[in-house]
Amino acid sequence: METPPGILVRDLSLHFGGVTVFEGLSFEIAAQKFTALLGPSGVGKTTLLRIIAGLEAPATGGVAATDRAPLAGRIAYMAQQDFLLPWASALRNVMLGATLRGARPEPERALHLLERVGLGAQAHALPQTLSGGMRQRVALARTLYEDRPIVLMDEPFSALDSITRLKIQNLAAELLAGRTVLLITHDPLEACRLGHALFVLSGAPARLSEPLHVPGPPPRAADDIALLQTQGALMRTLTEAAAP
Amino acid sequence: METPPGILVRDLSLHFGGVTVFEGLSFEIAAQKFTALLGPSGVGKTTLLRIIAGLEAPATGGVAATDRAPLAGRIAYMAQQDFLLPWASALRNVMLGATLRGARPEPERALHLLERVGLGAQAHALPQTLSGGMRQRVALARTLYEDRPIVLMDEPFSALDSITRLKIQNLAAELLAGRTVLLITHDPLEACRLGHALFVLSGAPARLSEPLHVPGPPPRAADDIALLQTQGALMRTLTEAAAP
Amino acid sequence: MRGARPATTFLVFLALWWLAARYSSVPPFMLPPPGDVAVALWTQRGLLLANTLVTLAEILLGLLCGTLLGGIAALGIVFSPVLQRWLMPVLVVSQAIPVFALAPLMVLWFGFGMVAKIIMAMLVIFFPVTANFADGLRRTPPGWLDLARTMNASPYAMLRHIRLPAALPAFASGLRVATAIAPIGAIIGEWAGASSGLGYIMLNANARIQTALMFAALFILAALTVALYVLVDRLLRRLLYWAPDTTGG
Amino acid sequence: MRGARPATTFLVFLALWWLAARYSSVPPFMLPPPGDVAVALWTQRGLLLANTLVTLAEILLGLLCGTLLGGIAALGIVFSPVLQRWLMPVLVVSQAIPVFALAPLMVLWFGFGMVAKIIMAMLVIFFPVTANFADGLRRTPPGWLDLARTMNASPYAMLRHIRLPAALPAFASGLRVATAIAPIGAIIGEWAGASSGLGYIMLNANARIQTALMFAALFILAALTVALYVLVDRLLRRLLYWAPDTTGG
Amino acid sequence: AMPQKFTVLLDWFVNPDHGPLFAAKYIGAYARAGLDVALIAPTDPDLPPRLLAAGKADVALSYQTQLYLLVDQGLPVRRIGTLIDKPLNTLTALGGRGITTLHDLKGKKIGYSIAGVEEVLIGTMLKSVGLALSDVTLVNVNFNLVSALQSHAVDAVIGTYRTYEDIQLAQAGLNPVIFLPEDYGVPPSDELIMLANLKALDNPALPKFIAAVKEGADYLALHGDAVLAQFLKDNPSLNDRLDIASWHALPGAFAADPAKLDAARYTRYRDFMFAAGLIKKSLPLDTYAVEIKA
Ligand SMILES: Nc1ncnc2c1ncn2[C@@H]1O[C@H](COP(=O)(O)OP(=O)(O)OP(=O)(O)O)[C@@H](O)[C@H]1O
Ligand SMILES: Nc1ncnc2c1ncn2[C@@H]1O[C@H](COP(=O)(O)OP(=O)(O)OP(=O)(O)O)[C@@H](O)[C@H]1O
Ligand SMILES: [Mg+2]
Ligand SMILES: [Mg+2]
Repeated sequence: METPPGILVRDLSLHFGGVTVFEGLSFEIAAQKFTALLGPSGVGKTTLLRIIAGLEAPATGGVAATDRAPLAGRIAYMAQQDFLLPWASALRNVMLGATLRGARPEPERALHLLERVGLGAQAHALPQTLSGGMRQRVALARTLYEDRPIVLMDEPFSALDSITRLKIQNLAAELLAGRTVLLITHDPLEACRLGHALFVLSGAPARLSEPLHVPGPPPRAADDIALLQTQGALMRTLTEAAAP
Repeated sequence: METPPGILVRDLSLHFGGVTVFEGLSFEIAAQKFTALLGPSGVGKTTLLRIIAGLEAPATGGVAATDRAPLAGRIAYMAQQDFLLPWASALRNVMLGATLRGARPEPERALHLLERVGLGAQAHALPQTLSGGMRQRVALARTLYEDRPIVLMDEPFSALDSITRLKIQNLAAELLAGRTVLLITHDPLEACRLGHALFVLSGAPARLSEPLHVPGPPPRAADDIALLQTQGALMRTLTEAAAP
Repeated sequence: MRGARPATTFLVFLALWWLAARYSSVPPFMLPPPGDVAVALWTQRGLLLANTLVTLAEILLGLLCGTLLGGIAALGIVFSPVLQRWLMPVLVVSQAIPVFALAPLMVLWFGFGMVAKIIMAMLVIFFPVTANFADGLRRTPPGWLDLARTMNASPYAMLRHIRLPAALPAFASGLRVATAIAPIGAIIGEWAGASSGLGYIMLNANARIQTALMFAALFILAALTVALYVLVDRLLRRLLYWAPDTTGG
Repeated sequence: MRGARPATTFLVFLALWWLAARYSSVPPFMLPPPGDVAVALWTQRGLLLANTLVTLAEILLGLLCGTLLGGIAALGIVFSPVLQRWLMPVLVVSQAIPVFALAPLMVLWFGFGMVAKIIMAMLVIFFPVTANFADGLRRTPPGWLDLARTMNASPYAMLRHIRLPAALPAFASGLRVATAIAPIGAIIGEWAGASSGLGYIMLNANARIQTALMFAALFILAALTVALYVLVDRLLRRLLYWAPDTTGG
Repeated sequence: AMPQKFTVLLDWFVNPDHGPLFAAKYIGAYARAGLDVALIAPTDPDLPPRLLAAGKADVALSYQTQLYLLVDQGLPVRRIGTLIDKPLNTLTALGGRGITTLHDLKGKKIGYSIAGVEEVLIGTMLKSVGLALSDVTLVNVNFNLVSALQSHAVDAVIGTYRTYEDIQLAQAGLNPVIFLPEDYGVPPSDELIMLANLKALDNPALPKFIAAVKEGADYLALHGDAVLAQFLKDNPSLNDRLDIASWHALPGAFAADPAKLDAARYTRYRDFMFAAGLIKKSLPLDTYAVEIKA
C-alpha cells in the first residue's frame, strides 16, 4: 500500500438553506494517525466527513491530501447508516467495492473479515435477517475490505454492546494501524482508546477545538492512566462546547 | 393515567429458520420501574421487545400484564431505527400517534417535547434534513408524546453525543417516572443511571441473568458510588455473558 | 425565459416534420406537410374545437373514473387475498379484449353516447393505475406499519396516513402512464361508437382520405396529451417533494 | 392440491358466462353461450392453433423488444437531462397516436409482415416499462449511490449493481402492466393489416358474424394473457425475494 | 300528434351514399310522415345489423352481400328496402404498373379489407379468366386500402368503391385500372340496403319511412345541387373535392323505388353465396328479403 497522506482542510464554508454550518473552517488531519472527532448532535460532523469524502460540495474552500495527489479513490467511507444492499448476502455486501470496481472479488478475505467481526456464521444471510449491531459490523467489514490508505468512519460502533465494541475497536486499531483514519464517535472512552488526536467540533458555525493528544499506540487499555486523564480533559472540552 | 402494570413473560420460544432464539424463557418486568436490558449484539433483545410489543408472534408462550388487562394499546414502542415518515415534518412525526388514532393532535405539547429534546428550531424540518442524532431525538419525542403506561425503547440514545445523552436521559427519567419502562441499551453507565433493575440477555437460546438492582431514584449522578459499584458488577456479568 | 424551451422543442419538431414531408419518400397522403395541416387547422377550426372539447371531456372523465376505479381495485387486491385471487385475472383479461369484440356489447348497453366512451377509456386507463398502486401499497416498509400498530392505528388510519403516502411514488408512476394513455383510451372509446370527438373526426377523415384534416386532429390530440402529461407530472412532482430524486449520473 | 384454485376460478367464470348468456337480455350473436364456443374451439382447432402460434410469437417478440426499448429509453431519460427533455414528449405523443393513423406509415415502411405487428405491439408496451423503470431508477436511495461513489464505481457499475437492482420493484410494476397489454398490442398490430393471427381470425369471424368462432379466439387470447401474466408475475416475485411484501391488513 | 321516434343506423360515417336519406330530411318528408327520424352514424359497419337485431333501432343500413351472412347466423333481420341498387365495389390496380387485365394479377398481391366475402369475390373473378386464388397472395390491409395500393405494398385491392376511392385515385393522377366484379362472374347485387328487425316487420312506420326515402330520392334526382349545399352545411368536414365528386357520381346508383325487391337478383346472389360455401343453408327468399307494402 502507498504511504497514507494527511488531509488538509482549508477555508471550508457551507450553508443549508439559511443555516451556516461551516464558515472558513481550516484544519489538518495527521497522516497515518487515528483522529477522533466528537461534538454535539447536529453540529456538522457527518457533513464534514461527507465533504472530505467528496460527497458534499462546500460553498467555499476545499480538501486536499498532504501529498498533493487527488484524494478521490483513496478513501474508504463508512456512513452513519449501514446502507447494506438488501438483495445481497452479508458476504456480497462486504465485497461490494470489488464488484463495483470490476475487480476480482476475494471471498476468502471477505469471509475472514466477517469472521473477525464475529459474523462468520452469517456470511450468507440477507441484511434484513440481521440485528442492528450485526448490520453495523457487516458495514465495518465492508469498509475494512476496501483496504484504503484513508478511512473515514461515522459512528462505526454505535450499535454495538460494550464488550463487542471493545473487541471490534481492537480489531479496527489492528487493521487500520498506519493509515490515516478519521473517526466520528460519541463515546469519549472510544475516542481515547483509539485516537492519536481528538478534536471537538462545536458551535454554529462549527469550530474545531485545539486537538487533545493521547500518548501511546492504540488500542489503549481502558484503565490506562494517560487515557483516563485525557478522558477527563475531553469531557471538560465537551462540556464547555455544550455550554453556549 | 391508569396505574402502569408490570409485564409477565412466560415460557417464550422463538425460532428463525433453524436458529433457536428463545426456548422456554420466563421473567417478569416490575411495574412502574425502569428495567434495563443489555446483552451481546444479535442475542435477541430487539426480538424480545418486539414480542412484548405484540409485533412478533412467539412459537410458544406469551406476554401478559400483571393487572390481567390486555397489553395492546397501552404500550409506546421506540424501535432501533427511527422510522420517521419522510413526508411529514418533525412536529407531525411527533404527533403521528394522535393522527393515526383519529385523536385531536396537540401541537403545543408536541412542540414542547421537541423543545425539551433540543429541537424546537427544527419543528418544521423534514426528517431528511436532520442529522442522525436529531432524528433519534424526534423519534424519542414521538414516543414520549404517546403518554403510555408502558414504554419500550430499543437503544433510544445510541446516536447521541455524551453530553446530549446525559440531558436526554434526565429528560426520559423525569417524563417516564412511575411508568413501566423497558430499555435496551449498550451503555452500562446508561443502564446504571436509569435502571431500577438490570438484566443481561445472553447465550443461544438466550437466557436472562439474575437482575442487578440499583438503589436510589433515576437519573443517578454518573459519579454516584452505588452506581459505580453496580456498573462494576454489570461489567462482570457482561464479560461472563460474552465468554462462551 | 419561461416557455423558451418548449417553444424550441416545438419549432424543432415542426422543422423535422417539414423536412420529412418534403424530402423523404413518404407521400403527402400519408404524411402531409405542416403547411397543409395548418390550413386544415384553421379552416376547420370550428369543427375541431367542438370535437376537441368532447374528447377532452372524455379524457378527463375517463382519467378520473379510471384512477378512482384503479385505486379501489388496488386497495381491494392488497387488502383481500380473496379479491386478489378473483379480481386480478378478470382485470388482466379485461386488458386483452379488443374494441371490436367489446363494442357491440358496449353500444348495446350504453348506446352511442358519452357513457360507452368513458367506460372504454376507463378500461384502458385503470389497469396501469391498479397494478402500480397495488405494488406500491404492497411495498410499504414494515417498520412503519409496526410503528402504526403499536399506536393502535385502525386499518383505515394506517392506510390513510402510512400506506397511501408511502405508495404515492408508485401511484405516481401509474398515474403518469395512465395520463399518457388516457387520450388513446378516449379515442378507442369513440371508435366503439360515437358521433363526435377527435377520434371520430380522425376515423372519418381517414375514411374520407382527408389526410390533412386527420393530421390536424392528430396534432391537437398530441398537443393535448403532452399538455396533460406535463400538468400531471408537475403536480405529482410537487406532491412527492419528499421522495429522493437522483437523476443524472 | 396444486391447480385446484385456478380450476375453481375457471369453473366459476364458465358458470357466470353461461348464466349471462342464458338469462340476460344479451342476444347470442353478441355473447354466445360457452357450449357454442367450446364446439367452435374443437371444430376449428387446427385453424385456431396455427393462428395462436402466430399471435403468441408476436406477443413474445413484442414484449421482448418493447421491454428492451423501454429499458433503454428509461436509461436515456434518467441519465441525460437533454434526452429527457427531447425524448419524453415524443414518447408521450407516441402513446396518443391511434392505429389507423399510424398504420399507413407502418405499411409503407414495414409492409404487412411480422415486423409491422411487432412494432405496433412494442409501441403499446414500451411506455409503461419506460415510465415505471425511469421512475424507479430516479428513486435510488442516495446513500447507496454515495457509497458506490466512494468505492470508485464507474457509472456503468453503479447502474448495474446499485441502480438496476434498486429499480427492480418499479421495473416489475411496469413489466406487469406491459405483460397484461402485450396481447392487445399484438392484436392491434394484426388489426392494421395481417393475414394470420388471432386478431385476424377475430376480425374475420366478426365480419362473417361467426360469433362463436370469434369468442373462441377471444377465449384463447384471454387464456394466453392470464397464463403469460401469471408466469411473469411468478418470475418477478422470485426476482424480488428481498423486497418487502406487506400484503393484507 | 307527436311525431314518432324512428332510429336509423347508417352503415358508416355520414357520406354522399346517404344522399336520399338526408334529402328526405331536408324536404320534411319524415315530418310529413309523422316520423322523428334520427340518423346515427356508427364507426364500424359491423355494428348496425347487430344493434338492429338487438332491438336498438328501427332500421339499419347494410349491404346485400352481408345480408346472407346475417341471416345464415340467425340474426332476426330482413331487407326491407334498397338505397343503392348497383354494386359499387371494384378490384383496382394502379395504372402504369403492368396490370391492364385481370390475368396480369397472376403472382401478385391483392389487398382487402375484411368484410367476409372478399376471398370468394376475388376467387370468382380470377376463375373467370382462368386463374385460381392460389395464383395470388391475399393480404388483409383493413383500413389501409388506398394507402396500401399507393405505397405499392400490394398490387391491387378489392373493396374500393367506384364512387369513392376510385375517384380519389383518379384525382391523384394515378390512373386506376378498375375491374368490376359483375363483369367477371360475380352476380350483381344491391350495394346499400335497409334492414328491419324481423319482429317489427309489421311496424306501420316502416312503409311510411320508405315512402319518405323515395320522396328524398326523387327530390335528389331533380335538385341534387340544392341538397348538396344543405348537406355540406350540415357536414362541413365533407366539403372537399373528393366528396363533392362522389356526390355527383352517385345519382345513377340510387334506387328509384327503394321498396322494390328484385327477387331474381336476390335469389341469384343467394345461390352464389351458397355455392361458394359462405352460407350453410339455402333458405327461401322471404327469409332474407321482403317488400314492404304500405
Ligand atoms: N427476520 C429475521 N429472519 C431471520 N433471523 C432474524 C430475523 N430477525 C432477527 N433475526 C435473528 O435473530 C437474532 C436476534 O436478533 P435481534 O435483532 O433481536 O438482536 P439484538 O439483540 O437486538 O441485537 P443488536 O444489539 O445487534 O440490535 C439475530 O441472530 C438475528 O440474525
Ligand atoms: N440535506 C440537508 N438539508 C438541510 N439541512 C441539513 C441537511 N443535511 C444536514 N443538515 C443540517 O446540517 C446540520 C449538521 O448535520 P450533520 O448530519 O452533519 O450533524 P452531525 O454532527 O453528524 O450530528 P449527529 O451527531 O446527530 O449525527 C444539522 O443541523 C442538519 O439539520
Ligand atoms: Mg452524524
Ligand atoms: Mg437490536
